[in-house]
Amino acid sequence: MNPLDRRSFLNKLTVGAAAAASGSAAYFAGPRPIQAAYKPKGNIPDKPFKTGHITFLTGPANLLGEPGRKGHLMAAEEINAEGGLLGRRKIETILADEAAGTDANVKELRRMKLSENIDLFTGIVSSGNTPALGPVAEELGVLTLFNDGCTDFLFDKAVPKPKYVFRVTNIQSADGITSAVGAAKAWPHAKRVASLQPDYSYGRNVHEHFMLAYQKLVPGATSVSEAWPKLGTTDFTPHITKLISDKPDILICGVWGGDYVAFYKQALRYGLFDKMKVATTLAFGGQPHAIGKDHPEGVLAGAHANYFFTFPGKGRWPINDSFVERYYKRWNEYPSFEADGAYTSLYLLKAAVEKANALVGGWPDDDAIITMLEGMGIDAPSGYTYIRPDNHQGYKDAVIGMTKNDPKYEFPIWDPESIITIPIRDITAPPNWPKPGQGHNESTAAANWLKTTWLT
Amino acid sequence: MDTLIIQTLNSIFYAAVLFLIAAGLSLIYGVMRIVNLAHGTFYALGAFVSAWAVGAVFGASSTGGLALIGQLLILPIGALAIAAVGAVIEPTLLRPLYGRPEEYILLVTFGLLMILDDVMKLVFGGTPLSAGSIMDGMGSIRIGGLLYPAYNLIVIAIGIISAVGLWAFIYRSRFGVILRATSQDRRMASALGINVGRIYVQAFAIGCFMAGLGGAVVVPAQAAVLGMGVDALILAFVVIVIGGLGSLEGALVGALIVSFVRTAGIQFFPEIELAVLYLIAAVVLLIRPTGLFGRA
Amino acid sequence: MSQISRSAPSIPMLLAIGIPIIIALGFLPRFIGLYQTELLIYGFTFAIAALGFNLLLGYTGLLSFGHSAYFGMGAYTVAFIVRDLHVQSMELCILGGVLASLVISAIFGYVCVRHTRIFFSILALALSQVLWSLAFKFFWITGGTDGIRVPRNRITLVGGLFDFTGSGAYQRFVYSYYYYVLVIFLIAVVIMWIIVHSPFGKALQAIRDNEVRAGFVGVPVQRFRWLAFVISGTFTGLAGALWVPLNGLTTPDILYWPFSGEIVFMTVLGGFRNFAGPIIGAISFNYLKVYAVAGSQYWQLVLGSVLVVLVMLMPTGIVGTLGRIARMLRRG
Amino acid sequence: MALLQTIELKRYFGETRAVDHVNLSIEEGEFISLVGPNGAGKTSLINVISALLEVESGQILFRGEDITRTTRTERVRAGIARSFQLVNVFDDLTTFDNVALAIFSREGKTTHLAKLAHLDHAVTEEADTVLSQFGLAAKRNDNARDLSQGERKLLDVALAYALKPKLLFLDEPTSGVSTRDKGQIMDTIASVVRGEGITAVIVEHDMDVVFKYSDRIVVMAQGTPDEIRNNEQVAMTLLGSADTSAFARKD
Repeated sequence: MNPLDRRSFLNKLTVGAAAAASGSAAYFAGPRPIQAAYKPKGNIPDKPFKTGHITFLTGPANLLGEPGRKGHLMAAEEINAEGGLLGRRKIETILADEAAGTDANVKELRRMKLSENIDLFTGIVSSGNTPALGPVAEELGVLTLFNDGCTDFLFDKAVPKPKYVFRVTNIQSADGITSAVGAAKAWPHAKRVASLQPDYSYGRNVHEHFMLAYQKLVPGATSVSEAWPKLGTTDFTPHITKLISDKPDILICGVWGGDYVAFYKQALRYGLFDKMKVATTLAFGGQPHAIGKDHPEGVLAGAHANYFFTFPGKGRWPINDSFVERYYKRWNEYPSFEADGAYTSLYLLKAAVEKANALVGGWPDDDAIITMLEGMGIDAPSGYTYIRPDNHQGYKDAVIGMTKNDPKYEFPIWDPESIITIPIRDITAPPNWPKPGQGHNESTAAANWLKTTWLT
Repeated sequence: MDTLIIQTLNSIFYAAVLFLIAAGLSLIYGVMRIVNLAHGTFYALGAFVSAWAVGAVFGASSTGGLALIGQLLILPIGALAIAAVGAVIEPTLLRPLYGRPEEYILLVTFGLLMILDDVMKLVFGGTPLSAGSIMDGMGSIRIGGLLYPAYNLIVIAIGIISAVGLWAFIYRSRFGVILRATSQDRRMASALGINVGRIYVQAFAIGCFMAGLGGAVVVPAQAAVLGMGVDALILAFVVIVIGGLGSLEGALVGALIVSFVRTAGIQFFPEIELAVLYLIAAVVLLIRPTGLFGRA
Repeated sequence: MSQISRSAPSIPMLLAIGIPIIIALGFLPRFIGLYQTELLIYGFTFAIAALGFNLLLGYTGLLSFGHSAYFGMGAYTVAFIVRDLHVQSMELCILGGVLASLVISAIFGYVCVRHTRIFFSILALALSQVLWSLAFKFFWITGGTDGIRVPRNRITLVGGLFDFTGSGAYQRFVYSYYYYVLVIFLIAVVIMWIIVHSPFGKALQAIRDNEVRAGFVGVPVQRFRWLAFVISGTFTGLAGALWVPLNGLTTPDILYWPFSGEIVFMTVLGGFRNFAGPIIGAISFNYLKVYAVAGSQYWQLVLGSVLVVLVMLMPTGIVGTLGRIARMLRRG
Repeated sequence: MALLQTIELKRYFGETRAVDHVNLSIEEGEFISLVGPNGAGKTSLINVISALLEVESGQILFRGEDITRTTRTERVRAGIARSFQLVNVFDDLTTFDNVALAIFSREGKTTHLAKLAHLDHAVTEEADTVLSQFGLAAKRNDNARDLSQGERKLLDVALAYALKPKLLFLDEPTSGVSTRDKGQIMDTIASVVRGEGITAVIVEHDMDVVFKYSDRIVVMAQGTPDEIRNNEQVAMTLLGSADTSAFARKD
């Protein structure tokens, strides 16, 4: 890892659509062809391949859960149209509602494995749930590709040595840091920071990692106001008034899903956006059309450091072009990062199964699939996604942009001129960085890495 | 100073909504000695019905003064719908249980809570519904250097009108006299020729109407989401425990206490904002078991 | 089993019924497999909670809508002991959980038993919500809504005789924990059975039937209610303690008031006017909920309808209704 | 020393003088009838002495000790028991358990929660004896709810009797029972109570009963009792004679 200092780090970051293409030349050197059909080796059973998918089917978090479900189903339909995995095993999906609560999700995962005998578990939006479900998946020995539920706690604390559990979308610390970098780049003099976070692990993580990174990027930045509404809050007005009264320069907001929609609409009527800059981690995390045209422009709109469907722009990354097109055709809406995550998860599995089959023939056992998944890279709609072998976490270059209205769409999109791509290696703890309890007591490995080495 | 005014308005807004819910709960308890665990769900249902009705009639994006007035007029449909639901539920599900220990009614309303939660999911889908166009249509007013949504003032007004109206209704109208007589002694009222069955169904429907009205007025400002009922019920409980079961004044004072404490909590001590509310309720019950305004 | 307080129980007859059931339960895991075994353990833990709860509802006539507090107290205490004190012995964990729930039910109960009827129910509910909001808000201590994980590999049973690390740990855990919980469950049943058939138990029933007269035969009504509350809370706390390692984590959900409602539901489902009702009810409820959640997105609709129908048409619950049918058949 | 003495005992309900500065003395071993028109305060007086109602002012001395501020349970422990005009038993307990509970309570055994009630043979036997004395042995295993009105009245008294009190108040033990059964019930009660040498105060309207069983008759009117032995006076009182001055306060 090459040591960075603050100034050169911020300067070398590429901004804008054109810059993005050249800056990420390593990944986008040329459009890669979609994989040619694979010819399986050996005898493949035609038993259906059962997947369990738990995501938010109801409630405010449904804005994230719904695209995940659709991405998953679309990938399954596509794969099944070619005969299934290895041309023989059709993917079947059992759905359950994440809104039933953590305990119910734990029970349901057990039932899916022990009673329904699923081959793969996927889904999960909430950061509160992956640390609960990860250990259960490990003890059940069920191959698991979490789409999201991005908290660092999963692989830092809950499952420090994963075998069966993988996670595809970016890790939370990268998410918080990405917003910090985006904010520092856009508003280098915003020193008084307010924070509005959902009161659970995601919000706590966002607050901590954002502040750690932001204080390094904007010397003298301090936290002047904190508000911790409960997840599922509908009335943000006292929080909004409090935030305004503390006169911050910038607000970092980790509120997401339906909660974010409620928040921004109420904030608008209280004039919050006129009083401070606003950086978010997940404003663009849900279904794109859930955000109305009334959303202010110039807000830093996070997409979990992952993906927004207008980037990479048309013609720059054919995989995305065709994904957006097919998704729109299938569901009559545009995909979100959850759609990309869930979709990519199944294609990751497909790639791993095929690679393992090429080596050993027949239907590969879980161990073989896991070996292939570790260290695997895939060209996803969102770009190149890499599964790091040491912690089974998916990594990809982080992206974020500013909101802007575009007459072509019924909702705001990222201003192409504002999009920042941050090489993931610059904002995440390197492999085998000590986890909490291994010589430090920070809440996450990333927090320790940020404090000790980042931009020093 | 501006902040103080806005936070005070926020609190009164919240108190107005809480009052509508709690007053309905308290009224039903006062007349029928029923604690309705589904009451919060009625509030949520009112919100969904109103949001749906506004959306269905005007579409998502209609603007203009006439549309705004139309939307405002449609809004109370949620309240009426819930009153109708209440008028059906009381005679069918609750009346058969009046002779039995009160646990049974509590349980039936708990079952009702679960059923209605899923009925909402089934009918309105899992995603939040909003009638935000009303809110947007009315804009914000300026208070000092700050903005405050004009619609919220309407909600505050509705809260005040409801409180006064309900008070006049119960203490000044003939029906109110009958209602109070029935609540004090059911058998005596019956002996005096009052049709207790009809009084009960009316009282229950009025209580439900209040809950539905709470949901209807809140939906332009916030949104109708699943699960809002359970949270609302527990806060309404806190309100009537503080104010006194069955007391209208109690519901009003309780709602104000709860919402001001909540706002203060968010502003000054966010960590224990929730616990403080329940502790206040517990302390009030310890010192004045029947609440601030309750009678034994 | 007979209705509460009919003729004196015949111990040989109970043994004649009980021993075959116990033997059958002992062999059951061989036939039903891992998953069903695990579900049954959940059923047993809930049964202990419902048994404790019913000492208040069925025997003392007090409907607590706040028993989630004691279940949660037991559960969270175990989680704290494992996480912060690094204790592995499940026996010590149980001891801690039971003591903590005893203390908290003694405090809450002292407040609650000054009231009866609906006031009692609501006060119990309000107090339970204090614990919920603390667990919910103090993220860095309680994990907020994430809860606290209690990894199985950090638990040992019977003074370290059984541990659960290495391969196949999960299977070993389920099968050993089944017998562990079964034994504790049986002990809890026997203890509760003795309590309700003791002079103290009779006094509680007298309070339930007629608190004024109970006072006039010299029963200290308030103090006995309090005692019943403490015993009830402690049983429920024991259930919470046993539930944690099974569930693998504890979250504020088990402190939130709808969970109290579920405990009431279980008890009424089985029938609260009988000793065995809550046991049958808890085990049935667990199956009902698991399969309703698995079978339908609208599982609440299913559960709610069952509850409403139950209250309207079968107020004596499963056991009471079966008893009535049996009596009708006998009569011809 | 009187077994029970009240000094200026007072309890009003608003304007109604239910118990109006009563000075009453009951000697050990007496069987007293308390008579008077409806609303004269007979039941209120019993309620105050047995701690169902709070004392407003005045004193109650029991065996010379001031028990005015003691609780219901403490008075029961001291030896004051009562039955009720409207049957007040444990409906969902068996007849046997009703009586057994009273005995357990008397013996201080209700705090035993690790012993099976039905295995305490001393109590079981005594309870069965009491049931036979009151003619309820056949209904031993029936729930109190399922007994006839007369049987329930007997059970109500049996509950109080089983406490083996020094002083027993019987509030209209035969009210609501057919005339035919009345005599039988009273015979049972009188023989059992007298047999044990229990001091008893009985509220009764039926003059035949009053004259047949009482050692002494106390007439109450408007919250004030007076003691009389003259049948005419009793009759006059009960017919509502205006001349209550005849029964002015004893002091």
